[in-house]
Amino acid sequence: MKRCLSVLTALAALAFPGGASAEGKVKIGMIVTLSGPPAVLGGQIRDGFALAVKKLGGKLGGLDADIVVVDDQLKPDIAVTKVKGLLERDHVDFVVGPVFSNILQAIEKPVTASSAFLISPNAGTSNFAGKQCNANFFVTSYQNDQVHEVLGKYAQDKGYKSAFLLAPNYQAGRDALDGFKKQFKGRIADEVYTPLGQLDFSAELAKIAADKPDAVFTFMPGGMGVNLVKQYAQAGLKTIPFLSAFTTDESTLPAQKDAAVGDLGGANWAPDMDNPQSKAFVAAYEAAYGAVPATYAMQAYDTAMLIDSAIRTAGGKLSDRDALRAALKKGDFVSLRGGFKFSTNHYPIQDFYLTKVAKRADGKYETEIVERVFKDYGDSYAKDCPLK
Amino acid sequence: MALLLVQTLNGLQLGIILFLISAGLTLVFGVMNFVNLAHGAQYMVGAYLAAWLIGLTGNFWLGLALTLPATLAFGLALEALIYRHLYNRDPLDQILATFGLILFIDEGVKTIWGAEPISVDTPAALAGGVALMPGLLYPIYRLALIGAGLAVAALLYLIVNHTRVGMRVRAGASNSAMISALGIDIGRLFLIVFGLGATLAGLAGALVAPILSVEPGMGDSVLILVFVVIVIGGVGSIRGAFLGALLVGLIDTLGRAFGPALLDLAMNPSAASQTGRSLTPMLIYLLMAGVLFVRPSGLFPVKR
Amino acid sequence: MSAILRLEGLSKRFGALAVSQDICLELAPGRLHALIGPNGAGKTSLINQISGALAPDAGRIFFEDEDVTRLGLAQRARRGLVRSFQVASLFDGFSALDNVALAAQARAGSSFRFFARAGKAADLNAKARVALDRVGLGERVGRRAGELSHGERRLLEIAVALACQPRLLLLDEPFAGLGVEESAEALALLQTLKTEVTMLLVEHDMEAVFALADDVSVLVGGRLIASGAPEAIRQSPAVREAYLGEEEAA
Amino acid sequence: MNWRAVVPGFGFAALALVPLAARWGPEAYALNLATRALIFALAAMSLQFMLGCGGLVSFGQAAYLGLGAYAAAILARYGGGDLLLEAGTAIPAAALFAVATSAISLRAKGVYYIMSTLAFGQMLYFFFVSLSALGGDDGVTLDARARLAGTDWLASDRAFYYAALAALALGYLLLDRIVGSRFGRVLGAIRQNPLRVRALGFEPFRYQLAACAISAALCAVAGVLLANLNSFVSPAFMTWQRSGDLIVMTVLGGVGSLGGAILGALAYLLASELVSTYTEHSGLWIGPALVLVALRGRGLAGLVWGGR
Repeated sequence: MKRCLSVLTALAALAFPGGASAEGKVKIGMIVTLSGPPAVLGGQIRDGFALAVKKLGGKLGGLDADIVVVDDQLKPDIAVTKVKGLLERDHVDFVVGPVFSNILQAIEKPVTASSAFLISPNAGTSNFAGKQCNANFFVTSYQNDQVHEVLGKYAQDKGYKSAFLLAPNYQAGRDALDGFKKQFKGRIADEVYTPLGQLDFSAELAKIAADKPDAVFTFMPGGMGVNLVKQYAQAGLKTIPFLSAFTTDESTLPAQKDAAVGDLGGANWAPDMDNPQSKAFVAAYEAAYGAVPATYAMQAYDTAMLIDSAIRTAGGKLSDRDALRAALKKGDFVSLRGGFKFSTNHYPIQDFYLTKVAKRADGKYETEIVERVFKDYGDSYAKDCPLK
Repeated sequence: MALLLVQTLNGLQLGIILFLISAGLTLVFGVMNFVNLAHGAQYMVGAYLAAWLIGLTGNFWLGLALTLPATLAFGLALEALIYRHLYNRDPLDQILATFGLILFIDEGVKTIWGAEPISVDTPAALAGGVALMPGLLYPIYRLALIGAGLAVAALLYLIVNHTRVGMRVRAGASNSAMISALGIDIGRLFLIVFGLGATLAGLAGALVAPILSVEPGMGDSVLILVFVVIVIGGVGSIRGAFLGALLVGLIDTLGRAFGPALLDLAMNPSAASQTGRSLTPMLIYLLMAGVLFVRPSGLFPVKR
Repeated sequence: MSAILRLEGLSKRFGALAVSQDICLELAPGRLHALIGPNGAGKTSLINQISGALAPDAGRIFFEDEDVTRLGLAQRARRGLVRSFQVASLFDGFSALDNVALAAQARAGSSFRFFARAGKAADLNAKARVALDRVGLGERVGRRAGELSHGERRLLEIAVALACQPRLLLLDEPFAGLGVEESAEALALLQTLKTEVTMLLVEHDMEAVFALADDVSVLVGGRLIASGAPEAIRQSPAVREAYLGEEEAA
Repeated sequence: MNWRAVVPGFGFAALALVPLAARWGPEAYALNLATRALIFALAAMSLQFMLGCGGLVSFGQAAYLGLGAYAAAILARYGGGDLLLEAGTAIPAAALFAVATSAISLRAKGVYYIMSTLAFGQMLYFFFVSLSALGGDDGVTLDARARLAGTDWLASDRAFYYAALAALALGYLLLDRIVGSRFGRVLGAIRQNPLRVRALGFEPFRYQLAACAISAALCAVAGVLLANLNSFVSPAFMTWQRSGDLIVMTVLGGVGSLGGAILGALAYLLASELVSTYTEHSGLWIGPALVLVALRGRGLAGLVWGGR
């Protein structure tokens, strides 16, 4: 036991290198998922953020930026410990993350109760958009339902009579189908929930073929999406329009390739967005990381730009939290998606587009904007938020 | 009726994939009494090697042919470095070691090939599909997969039941004390069984690469299904693994396809969809618990 | 008085091998009955069926006039039908005392006690010491069973069986692997024990069998070919041919 | 007094000093990490009782952790957020679940037993994933930490650490007594030689069933504490990988030793945290380390105490 005690002491000394943040420096703690299959999403966020900081000369708002990246392993209790480490050991001024909503649920309270701001570059759940909104919590992506609403609206406008809905059986999956149904008033041919992590969709595909709906809507992130899209094409079902969210994006397209071409999605941005800052970003990202950026990277880049603008507006004084909060809320930066402003609940108000998968001239795949579906669209939960 | 046929075919095909992975593991369990949690990781390595080699050679068949010796070599390397030293040890040490291996291999493939899912194109000769029901093409590759799986099953059956090696393997599975009594070189037999298991796992990984995405951790979820198959079929029994895999494949697929509709008949729709959602993913575990309740050593136990 | 154990037409097959064929046997209380037979005659299989470790394919087993055929090993043990094992099968991680105390505990029926230290249970330890003294292991109480010599382990096996307070003790080759001196000690022990408890002794050592047994039965190829007083068995031509003859010739 | 009693005493005394040491460092982080380690030590110890002392390799232990956590979450939601009440609910719930499922699992032996515990664990996992009322996969947030006998002492991280330490110490004393009791002696005997135990007149099934219930109850307490530590509960607490983690902690510490399970849990969690601070590829380091410990055998307790 004596020996193990000395081991513990040594471990403790190693685990707490810490130190207060020095003057003229801003510390960013980033918590994203970097293990398991979803690691690719966490990687995009890390890289998108790093690209912005590099462009700003290693500074944010004129202060030297020190970025600590930790992996939440997609385990909520581990995420809480990691976040406490960022706050107490590394004394970060901003926590950027996470990728997934269940991690957000776990870390929102510890971060917002501390002296740091929490900025989510991806997860944006409805509870924190409504009653439980928080002055120290900002979202630079969107409220989760909105992307599904885009596709529901499109299906409705297009006059589809019936839709077949398919999602994994977990909270985000159920929310996705609800979001779609909020806008789509046609007949629901069938609503199928698959176990999380299901690999083979042939049973569901046969059902789709039997039901003959006007359109299929699905939410099938990560590897599940890769499998579904390939199998959908192999089953010869591509005559039925395939509407999906987080199923075909730049993180999955390298694996889906031709099978996904023509599939429709909803997003707040696509790599072919026609503005100079976006074009420069896509080119720089591809040069640096050899992959086409998805919205994850775009939102992380915007997050860095938001922090940069806020520190600048607040005069570089990180200790003045109220000034910093007001500056963040202004959202006074040049977003890659063009227009960007925060609603009262600190979720964005922005445009949403219908996107379509295309093969580029250089052989790579990306989503491209087809049409704008919502303009300056805020989420419907903001009215429940007590913030003004 | 056509739908039922297609769904049965789907179940069969899932079962065949599960069989290819289970066949090797059930022998490793049965003959060597070795709890190998890393078998799923070896399947994943097979898929990655296939994707890499097919990409490198630009030819599906050549890539597939190269994958088999590569996975065999990988498996034998693991055997020589780690497994060999754990054969007569507490199963808990085996669990600890192979759990550690999963962590290492998952992280390793991510470091080498990246975290993005990668995919393999269907070979041109097997592209396209046949219309088994209106509106749905059944991919020829999947039919070929079922055929290949049945061929492997038949081959294994011949090897295990009609060769000297097979006789020893069977003897080992039913009573490991007996093989040493018969003067058989256990080290060599274990090496053969393990090599066979590793190659089969690698083959399964390579064959599914064109229909499933190849990604880190893909072996972990499959591993649990494979355990279910082995336990239902009876540890150490190829026949059990085959029938267990088909049973799991069919029940899972048909349950997903027709379960909700059946529940709709029995209760009001909203309660049915709630129940269906919770019940479907549990179906095969319920099946397994049921089998264990009635036959605690699986459906086709090897006589001990 | 009626038989303490009665076997009626007991049969058991392992595939093609018939280990017990229609065995009928009665054991009188207060006597030592020996079961002999060549290797592979099915002696241990028969003990396994009597004790409940193995279910017979056909036939019935009565213990003190109760049909115990369908009862498990543990249920028969609780009724006093206790066995020792051929391959000394002790709890090697436990001390000799604990091995025997556990048997006493089984008899006392007080095992769902979660807090009191079992090692300090005076009543169980006292009973265990008596049994250990009885077999001559009084000096070895604190030793772990795994550290005892082969002969000591055989004696401990008997002590464990005694602590179960058997009404019928099934002894499976207690003399196997013992040296000359140890055999003599064990023989003396069984001589005194046979006055207290009814025993069914399965044994290879013919000298021991004819020195101890009141009755002898002969099992060959799963069949009971003879049963009677030791002298009669020794003289029986059938037995001599089937079994004893071979040994004398060898 | 012998060293077997002194060593745990020193161990717990040293753990009691951790919050004092933490005041010089990043306190909330250090306390959170240390408290989580203690909670997992409790869970690993409950598994050790079954696995090391009873010979039952359960691959579904995380289910009990999750049951405890959800019991706390449900009570907290309906205003019953008192630690004693939560534990008082979680314990019978987990014990009941353990008895019901083990009654089936225990019919199977060896690998079959391991796998059937896994199956029941997976069933419970999928149940909570599809339970929308409690947030499904997203989990559910507890508004506040539980009260303790009506007081809000536990709101302080330091007090909560001591509550976890007290639970661990009590659990240790309890299990240590049970292992040495008449019941524990039968259980240990079953692990060594089940056939012999039956020949003595014991029915192993009843003892193993009771052991499963005790283990589940203790693990559920760990679940209650885990829920309150993070003010958050989700099905991720009960994945099969979590059960694997618990087995790793137990085996890492040394099979059969209650103290070893504590040591294993602390070592595994602290090492994982430490390694992941320095590299994103922690699996490349932790994995081989586990393999090496397994090849050596007997776990860390073997290294420290030199054998079982």
